[in-house]
Amino acid sequence: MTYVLQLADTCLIHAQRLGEWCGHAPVIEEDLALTNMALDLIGQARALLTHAGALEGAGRDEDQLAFLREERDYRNVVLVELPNSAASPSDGSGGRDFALTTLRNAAVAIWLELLYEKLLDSTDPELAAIAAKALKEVRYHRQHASDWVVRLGDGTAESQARMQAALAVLWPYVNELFAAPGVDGVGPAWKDVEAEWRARWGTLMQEATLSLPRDSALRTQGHLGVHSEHMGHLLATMQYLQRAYPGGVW
Amino acid sequence: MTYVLQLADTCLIHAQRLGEWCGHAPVIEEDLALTNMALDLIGQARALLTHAGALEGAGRDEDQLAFLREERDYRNVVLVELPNSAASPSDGSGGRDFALTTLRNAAVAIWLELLYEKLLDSTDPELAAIAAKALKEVRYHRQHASDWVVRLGDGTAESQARMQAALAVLWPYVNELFAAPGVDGVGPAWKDVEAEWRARWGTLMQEATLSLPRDSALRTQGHLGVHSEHMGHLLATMQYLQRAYPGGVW
Amino acid sequence: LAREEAFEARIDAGDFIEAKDWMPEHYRKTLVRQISQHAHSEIVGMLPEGNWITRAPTLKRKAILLAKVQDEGGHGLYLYAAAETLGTSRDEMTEALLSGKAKYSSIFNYPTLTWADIGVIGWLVDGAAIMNQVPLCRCSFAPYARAMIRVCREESFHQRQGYESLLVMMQKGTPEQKAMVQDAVNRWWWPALMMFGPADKDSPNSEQSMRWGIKRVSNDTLRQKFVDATIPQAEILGVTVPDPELKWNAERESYDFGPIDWSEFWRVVGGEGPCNRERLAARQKAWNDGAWVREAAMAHSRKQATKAQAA
Amino acid sequence: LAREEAFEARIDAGDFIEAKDWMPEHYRKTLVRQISQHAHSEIVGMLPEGNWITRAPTLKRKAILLAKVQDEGGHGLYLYAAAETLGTSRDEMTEALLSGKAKYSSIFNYPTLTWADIGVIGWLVDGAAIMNQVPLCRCSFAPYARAMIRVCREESFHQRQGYESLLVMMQKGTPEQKAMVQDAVNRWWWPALMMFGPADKDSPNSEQSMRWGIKRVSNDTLRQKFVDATIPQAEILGVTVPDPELKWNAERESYDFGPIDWSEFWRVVGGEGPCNRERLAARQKAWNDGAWVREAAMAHSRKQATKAQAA
Repeated sequence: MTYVLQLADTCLIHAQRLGEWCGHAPVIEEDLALTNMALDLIGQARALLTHAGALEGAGRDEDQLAFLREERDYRNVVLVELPNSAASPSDGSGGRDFALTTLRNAAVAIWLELLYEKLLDSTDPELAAIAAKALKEVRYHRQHASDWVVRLGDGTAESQARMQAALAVLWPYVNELFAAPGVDGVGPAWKDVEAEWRARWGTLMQEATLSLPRDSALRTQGHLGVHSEHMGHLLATMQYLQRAYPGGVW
Repeated sequence: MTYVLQLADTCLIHAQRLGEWCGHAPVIEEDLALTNMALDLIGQARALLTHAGALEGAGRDEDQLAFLREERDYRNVVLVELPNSAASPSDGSGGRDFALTTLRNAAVAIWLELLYEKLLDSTDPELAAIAAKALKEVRYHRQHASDWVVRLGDGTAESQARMQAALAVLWPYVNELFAAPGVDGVGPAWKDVEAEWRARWGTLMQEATLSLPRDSALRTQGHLGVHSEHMGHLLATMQYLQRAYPGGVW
Repeated sequence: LAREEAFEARIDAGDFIEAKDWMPEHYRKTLVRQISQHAHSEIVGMLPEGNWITRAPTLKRKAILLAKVQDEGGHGLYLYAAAETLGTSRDEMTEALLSGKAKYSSIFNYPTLTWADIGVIGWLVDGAAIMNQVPLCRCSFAPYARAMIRVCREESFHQRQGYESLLVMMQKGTPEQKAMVQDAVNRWWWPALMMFGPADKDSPNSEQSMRWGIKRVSNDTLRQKFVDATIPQAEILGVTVPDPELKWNAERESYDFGPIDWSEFWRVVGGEGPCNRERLAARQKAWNDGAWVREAAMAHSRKQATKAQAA
Repeated sequence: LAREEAFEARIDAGDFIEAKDWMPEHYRKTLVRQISQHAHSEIVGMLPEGNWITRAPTLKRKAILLAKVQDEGGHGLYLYAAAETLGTSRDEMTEALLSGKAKYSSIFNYPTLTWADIGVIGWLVDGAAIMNQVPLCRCSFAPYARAMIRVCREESFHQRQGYESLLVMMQKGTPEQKAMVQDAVNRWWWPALMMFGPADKDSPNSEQSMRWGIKRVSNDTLRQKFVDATIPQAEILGVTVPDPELKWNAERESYDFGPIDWSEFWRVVGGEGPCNRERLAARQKAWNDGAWVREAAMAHSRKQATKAQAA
């Protein structure tokens, strides 16, 4: 169940951050694209959470898992809970940086694509089926986000500087994408996709004329339930209605 | 009870916004001053909410009133729930503008000072006692905030422009400070302090070399429970623990 | 002049006008104004609903809301494209919106204060929009009529989803949820009625639009139709509307309803509604913050074009 | 050289040094580094606690937290002033912090993830700080010693408040609250032990500081003292510490405890802790965003001075 939650929560929280863009994107086409990506990721999170609930066998449905856990029980990587802008670092508030969001979208999409490809062979047929459906979606996300990374990296001097700055912010958190162990037959250890992810990311950076920051020793542990200070603020918002109206039917 | 809540909630929500500054002020002295102001206002809110709870007679204490009402039951003026910066207008997030916060502090402090002065004569002895204690505090707030308004208004060209911009944002919301009716003998109609408030504000603006924006027809109704879209986000944060841990003892 | 007469004759005959056809300047301007205003409304309309995406109470509702907002953005794009066929550009239209010159539907200057507002917007606001737009599917300007057909289809879907979400809360929800729904209806009812525009007697532009087949049904007629269609739905839902004068008029076979507060209507249209400033500021900020992105995209495509040429 | 000998003699005699007294350059530098680092720690320390001001669970707890954070800011100011007596300026010290040249206590590079963290910071972190600071009340540099007396008094108050808030949750709280407290203790225990600095054998600067009477007690001694004082408090509270090797050593009349993960210690000191980047970024942002305010204040006071002169 933990393995499935690590994926599910990463999709869920990633979608939550994407949802904050709605109505505020640089062009309307991107309002649509970011919303659409969030919608796909919510779909993946729903399928994965439902499956996790079934594996747990305690009768928790997708919403109980999505909205009624405590922070320490969420297993998403810290990368996706970071605010959409690094400008207001400590309080989960503040601004939207399209450079940061675009780079994160590409990083997560490549990673999900690689994981879902391996999950096609999972001995857990439900997980394999979820992966098969999700794979088409994340391939499109990866393509769309990569196009933007190249456009903004190899655009103007300003856009390149912004992308480079956003990359410096995100890069230490990428380490966690390769940290969680696998489950025999069920799903690969995340490190099994590391080499391929780094190869693809390297190619993308080259195409975008961006240079990789120095590797960092930071090892975030969101997948073990140790989050950043941003997570609590995100959850306060996300869980609010379920918490404020116990027993509500929506 | 509504009359007391209108004051109590205005103090409470004003303090909540001030609390967001902690650790992020332009000079450490202001970290202290803003925190101190928040502390005084929380104290006033506690006394007023406790009194409101007693008037209601339903056994609700300060915390039940502060944390467990629905948004539509809060009676603070919209002015104090506006984010600390106008830069991220629609989602309650985003930045801290010292110009805006300073002007708001001055506006609210003058207003509270005038109201508390009149409340010294309240036929409600509890309310009169709260006013007497609070008066000393808000006088200091008024002095401190006014000094900053003058300093920043009559400082550099940049600071003046920032103050003028912040004033344009806040000005339409000032109308509500004079909107709530009084309760015979208990407390004055807010409009009873309007003339004096405007006179003092005018003097302050003159000293700060700031010019008043055109009056606006906007009539916000936070004191009737109709808030801005910022309020829900503020409450999601403020109420989170009480909502997430029902029955908790703190 | 002969062209003008021929144009009028086509209109009178119920013909549809295509973008490539000759048309009087005033007809063109009226349409550009109306279509771009409609497009702006879709875009600004994303804001009050977007305000609740991060707080939707279940994943299903979050997905529905995301999809709805996405549809609205799509309508906006589709309508901007229709307006562009009349010889304006998206940048010009955007500039008009951000400078405050162009209007958008005043309904979006009201705040979404509770989750029930999302359902009520679907039910009442989309409902009123559809009532307004169905006649536009027969608008004399064909690209607009075609856009409206698609828009109305999707709006109907949104309206049903909104109504359904309210029904769930009213039928299975807690007392707090029911109160939340009633409160939302109380706040949105009058603004929804105002969506049909001023009373016919105060609507000077309407006549010409009617003659040209841009407008097909008068404001008051549509408003009455909306009330008549909506009250039975409210009864099923189990909510009341905040109008003590509302009552069935057996003679007219229609509902009588109380007077609209036109001073509020004009105040909001005039820029002093609860959220006018914030809506415009949000769009301005999105546009300004996004400038570097748009510039970079253009610079990149120029680079690509140069490379392609060199190759 | 004679002055240096006289200085050493004073130190040996247990005399206190005042700011106006002559002192060796290295003594001065050591003190500036230590006092400013301490000041920076108070200021950066406002951030993890400030993170919970908007979410404190009751008004009483919110008021206590506000007051505590205010005290910390006050300590910071007080310590900066003490360092300034040694011939540095606040701007220089701030610049050193923001550029990453100056350090602050590594403990503040850990995140506050739950409300219980606030109580545990009071209990363990302030507790460890007091243990470190009490000997500094007898520091040979008198202004620092005086500052420490005041700081320690207030920190003791904070420690008791923190412990009391945990006691309430453990004794009257829900099972979820108790679990929250235990979880917070699990996360903060080892970082708190690291607050006493590297093991004595790896602490090269300590010897000179001891000789000069700046430091009075060794890292390992203080750490042991802290463990011995804290474990009984943990027992009363009803929490365990995450150390399987912890056990009472009757011979030493002291607790044995497991080995500290010094690689984590050095990683965090080296800038790669969970929150190093964010803490520094927050202070940098506050400073940069506040530049216009500080400039305006200076411009205004120049104007006032000019006016006063003219009058």
